[in-house]
Amino acid sequence: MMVIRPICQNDLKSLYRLAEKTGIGFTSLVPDEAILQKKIDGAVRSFAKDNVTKPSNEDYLMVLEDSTTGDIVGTCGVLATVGLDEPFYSYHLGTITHASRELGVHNAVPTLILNNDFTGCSEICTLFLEEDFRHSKNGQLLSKARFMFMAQFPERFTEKVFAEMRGVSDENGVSPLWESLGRHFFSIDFKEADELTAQGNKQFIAELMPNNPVYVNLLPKEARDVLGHVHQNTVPARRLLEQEGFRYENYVDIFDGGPSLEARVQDIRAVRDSRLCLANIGQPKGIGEGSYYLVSNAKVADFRCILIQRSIPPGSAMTLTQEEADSLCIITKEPVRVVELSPYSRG
Amino acid sequence: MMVIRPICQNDLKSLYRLAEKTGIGFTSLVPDEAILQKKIDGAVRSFAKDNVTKPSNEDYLMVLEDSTTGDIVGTCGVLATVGLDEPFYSYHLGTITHASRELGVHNAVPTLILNNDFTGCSEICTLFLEEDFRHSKNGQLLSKARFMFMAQFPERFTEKVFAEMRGVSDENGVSPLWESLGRHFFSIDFKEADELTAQGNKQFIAELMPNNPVYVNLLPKEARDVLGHVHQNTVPARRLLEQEGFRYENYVDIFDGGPSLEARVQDIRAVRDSRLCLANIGQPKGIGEGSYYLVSNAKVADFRCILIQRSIPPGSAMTLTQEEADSLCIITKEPVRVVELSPYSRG
Amino acid sequence: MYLVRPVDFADLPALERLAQQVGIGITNFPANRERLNDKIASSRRSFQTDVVQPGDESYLFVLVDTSNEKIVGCCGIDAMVGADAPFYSYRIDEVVHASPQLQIHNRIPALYLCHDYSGTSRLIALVVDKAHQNPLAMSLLSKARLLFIARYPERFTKRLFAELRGESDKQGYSAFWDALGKHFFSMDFQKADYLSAVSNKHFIADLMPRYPIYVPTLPEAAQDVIGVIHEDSSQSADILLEEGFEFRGYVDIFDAGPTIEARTESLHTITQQKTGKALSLTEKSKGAMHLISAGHLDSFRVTAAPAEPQVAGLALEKVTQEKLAISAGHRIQWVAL
Amino acid sequence: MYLVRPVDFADLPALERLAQQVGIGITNFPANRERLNDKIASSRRSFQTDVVQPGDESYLFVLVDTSNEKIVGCCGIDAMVGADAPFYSYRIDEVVHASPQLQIHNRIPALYLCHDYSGTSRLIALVVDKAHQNPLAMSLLSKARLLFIARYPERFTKRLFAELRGESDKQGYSAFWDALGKHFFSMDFQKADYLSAVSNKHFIADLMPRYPIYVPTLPEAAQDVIGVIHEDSSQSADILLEEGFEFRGYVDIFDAGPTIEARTESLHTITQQKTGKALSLTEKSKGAMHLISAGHLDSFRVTAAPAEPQVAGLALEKVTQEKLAISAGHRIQWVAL
Repeated sequence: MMVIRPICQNDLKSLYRLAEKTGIGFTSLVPDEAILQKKIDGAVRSFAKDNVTKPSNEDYLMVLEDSTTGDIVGTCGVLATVGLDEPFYSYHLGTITHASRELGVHNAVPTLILNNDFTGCSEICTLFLEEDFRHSKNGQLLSKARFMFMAQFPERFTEKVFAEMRGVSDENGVSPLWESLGRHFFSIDFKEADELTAQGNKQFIAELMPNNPVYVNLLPKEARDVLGHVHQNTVPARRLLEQEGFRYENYVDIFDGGPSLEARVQDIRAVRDSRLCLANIGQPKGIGEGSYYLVSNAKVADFRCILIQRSIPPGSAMTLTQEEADSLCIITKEPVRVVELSPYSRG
Repeated sequence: MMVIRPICQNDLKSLYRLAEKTGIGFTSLVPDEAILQKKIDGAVRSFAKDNVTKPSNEDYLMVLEDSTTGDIVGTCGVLATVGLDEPFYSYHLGTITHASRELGVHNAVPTLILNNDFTGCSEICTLFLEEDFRHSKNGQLLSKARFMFMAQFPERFTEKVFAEMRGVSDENGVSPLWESLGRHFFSIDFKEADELTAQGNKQFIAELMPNNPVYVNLLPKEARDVLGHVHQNTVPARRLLEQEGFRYENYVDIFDGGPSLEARVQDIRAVRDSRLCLANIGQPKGIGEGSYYLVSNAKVADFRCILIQRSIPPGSAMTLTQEEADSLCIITKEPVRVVELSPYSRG
Repeated sequence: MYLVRPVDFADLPALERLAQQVGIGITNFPANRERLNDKIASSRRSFQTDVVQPGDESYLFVLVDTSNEKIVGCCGIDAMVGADAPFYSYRIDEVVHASPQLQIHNRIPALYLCHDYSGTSRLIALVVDKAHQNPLAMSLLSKARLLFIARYPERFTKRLFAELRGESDKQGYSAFWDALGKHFFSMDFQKADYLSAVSNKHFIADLMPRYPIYVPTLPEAAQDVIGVIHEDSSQSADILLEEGFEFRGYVDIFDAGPTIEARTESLHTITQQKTGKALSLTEKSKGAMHLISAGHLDSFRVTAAPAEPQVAGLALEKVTQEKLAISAGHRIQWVAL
Repeated sequence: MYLVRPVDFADLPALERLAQQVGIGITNFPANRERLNDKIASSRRSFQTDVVQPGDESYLFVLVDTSNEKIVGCCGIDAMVGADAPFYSYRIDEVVHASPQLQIHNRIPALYLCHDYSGTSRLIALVVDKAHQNPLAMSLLSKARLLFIARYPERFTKRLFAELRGESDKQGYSAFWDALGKHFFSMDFQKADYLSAVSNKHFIADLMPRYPIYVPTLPEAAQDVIGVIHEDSSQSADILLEEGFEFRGYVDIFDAGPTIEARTESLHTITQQKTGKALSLTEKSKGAMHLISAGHLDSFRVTAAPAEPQVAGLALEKVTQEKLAISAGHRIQWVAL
């Protein structure tokens, strides 16, 4: 059975192995033991806090474990807040209108405005699934388990949550936006800039990035065309978030122009539609057929989330198999949270 | 019976009478016959277009008529797009982070950034109800009838729609934001600036307003405190829109700092939950008790919307009284759109 | 022999012919009869008005080929630009962005829209018929203005500037316009250029970018022409640069042609010019070439001729005296060429 | 009698005492023993180094009361600021916003963060013991620097500036800081001032506002002190203004005190100073007051004394010659006071 759980100190090697497989451009997971250990320490500390009333510097990093083998095959995370230690930068794609009534000219000029608007906001991040496990809805489990955690513990996150999506670059890692814009100011390579950012070193952005708005209409077409667009490999991930209610609100990455998607936590479909019920352990009917459901427990440090299939929609009580209950770390009559895996599996 | 319908050429006198009652600060309805006649002409033209595939310069101005007396007692409207003839300005409340790791100082400074980001976007506006008729849920009918029209004709509006809310000012019309900011650049009174804007004259904003971001932390407290806040008289209107799913996304009015609320049309509760059904004319059960419902027809030029009360939720067919059907300008078997008046009247 | 004198209404057909020859890129000399007539009228008024401080006066001079009394050139001075509508330029400022940690120190030039030349006197439109573009005619026409300024300093500001035509090809294609202005004006260079000459310039404030433009983000072809002089203007540019005009980082908002400026008091012609009595040169053609002016305001005349400075004044040939409509003993102004 | 000479390590206690007397608001003279010792070391190095063009040298001079050999004042010159970290100032620029239709024409001053003085020589910290703040001592100390610059022009830039202390009260409260800096630095004026003196100044880039500040949006108390000199600095300010320093619209980023600048070549002391031979003054105390310097680099000395210019040189009293450690025939430099 595939189970989502908080990362723990024993997972360093597995996490390193995953990090090695992510490749360039995946800045939140780099194969560097010291950095990864720090990440694990932070996550362990975050899940251990049991009296959180408002989000601060927590990093909820989780892993997807194949419980039959004990292998870690994926990871996902939520940062309670970004930008409070190091500034968090983005470009806002705005509009400036220039009009001359006299000449009948009216131009709505798009502009890129450097900002730190996401400062203090929760971010979902670090989603990675091993290639061999990209089947059986593992990807959806990995991505949406976070929403189950957020639904259960909304006080640990901000009202709004966002996700940065990888922007367009070619097979050599060349980003059209970077070539037309960032390069002129940073005097370093996209890759190098990306790595510095990954290491939490953002001082250089404040130092080197111009403050004034950039007129988008002056950028070459290939740069304009990638603003707000995701890398082709990221199209499915974007669609998945959009189905959950995430929206592109004109914020893009300052390097590659990839979109940020945002949602109010309470408006995320999996949060809004999920409900608590009490678990019964027994022989559920219609198991292994029908619709898929995410089921999680209501615990912080022992958070678990799994995927089940039922032909009959769960009611106010939820019957789970012993294996399912064990995977969820619950006993009978403990509360579980349940939601349809995707918006289409409901009524 | 109270009926929402498109404004027509005969309504000039009634509209003028309403405009006289709006008072200062209500810039979209001023008692000036020429301006009002132009507005009516525009609305009549807009409702007469029957082949609209995308929003352009339409102005859908509707009135609330008391069908027993024939009096016009309220008005509401939707602009298909703003900012395409005259620039449409707003301030975006953003964040700039200044941090020195060395000194352990981290400041997230809010900034006001002048923009025309709503250019080309649909706006709901011009909501006014006579004081004597502020009862019996007439206000809700007036406001939400627009969503029924938008639900029926989404192609006539943009994906996102917004509303500007009146900001804070005192009994003498003094706006704290204006006094601290606008006054320095405009060298005229708030009232005068407001009137110029009402007359569609916005050239002076481009000419006089500074382009650079304004640091909010440098403004006096009384100015900071009103950013994104509505006038006390507007609190109910704001709550009503928020219940429908409208959100404050950090855009404020450049003069008084009043918030703009926005929503995707498809996410508005009244749009999302409304459904089409076929009308039966007869003797409906449970009339005049139970929940309230908005019912509209599916016509453009002859658009109508009324409020009904039923103790039994309408099903896939909808039984209406002859009077209701007449008010809706429909005959039996014609489609009508129905939705619960408020989110709390359902399930 | 050449003579420079204030323009008159009778010169209109000749001016129109000259303007057509010039073509695009000299915004203050449009080939529009009505507009040219207005310019002549304004110039006449300016020469005839009593002035205590510079205002909206505009002085136009013509270059006459005295062999046939034909008009073969034109130039002028605006007493002060920006009195009605602001006068726009781009100022090239460098923004410094440095990261000590990465050992990067970038100086990034950016174009800032400004009206720093508003309220300043401007030399306008030096236009000379192709057949007469020789150094003598060009220098005479250009420097005649400076003699006028030296003579009537109260009519001009202490700072003086001139716009040099920027790089564009025969078809009027400007790489700079193409990369920048076009996106904001939604019209071609010719039209913007023309409107700028004939309209109230208000459309510039309405349509121009309000934020600085970082030069490195422009296409290279556009970067390459910033501050570059059109080859047709290089001769007149050289005359002004030798006079002491300097480039201080300002360029034209349309074609990025350089703006050059000077303090009037430090210009060569103005510091070197002398006034004194006209004397008669006894030996023919003896003496070095001089610019010599005579006459008050609308009878102001300048010519270039051999002359000999003497203790009592400047000795001129008879023919020169005739051209200037003076005789020995008259008060004149001169400078060695 | 007073004498100005380069600082030495033995002067540390005296400097520390002076710094404590000065208090807040003179960022380049902090009451920090270690830091002052560094400054002395740097000055010693600077006087002893061969320099072909200005770099990070910093020259400190002390004012000695020769009656008791006590240090009663201090001043200095930085050869070039901004070599390591940029030197920040606010430039006051006016932005023009006009609406012809409404007949409104606003000129709005705005503060732009800049490093326009990076790469320029700076006069630093004129500090004089209260009991010795007389015109003679102040002039001697201030102008001694200019004589040094005249003597070693290759060690300094052609442009020279000085920062004048801005308005703040006895408790160090600055209305300008309170309205602006405080919001960005999250610390009090004293601390920022101190950090600016002792740290690498990198925090300024990190924390300062990046967008211009529109002056009319500041509280009036803050607007009122922009470019205003602290009364304690008015005497030293007057000396520099009389020398030819000018205010060009730059103010300090912390307290908005004015920055004044000049081209070294145009300063009174520098244009008027002469070099020549020391002669002996026969009659006692005859002659006008002069500043007289002698000695090379770290033995450079300046004093103020009566002296008489003669064709062969400057005639000095015996006692003056002794103070300067010269005798008749030595090469000296002087200027009338």
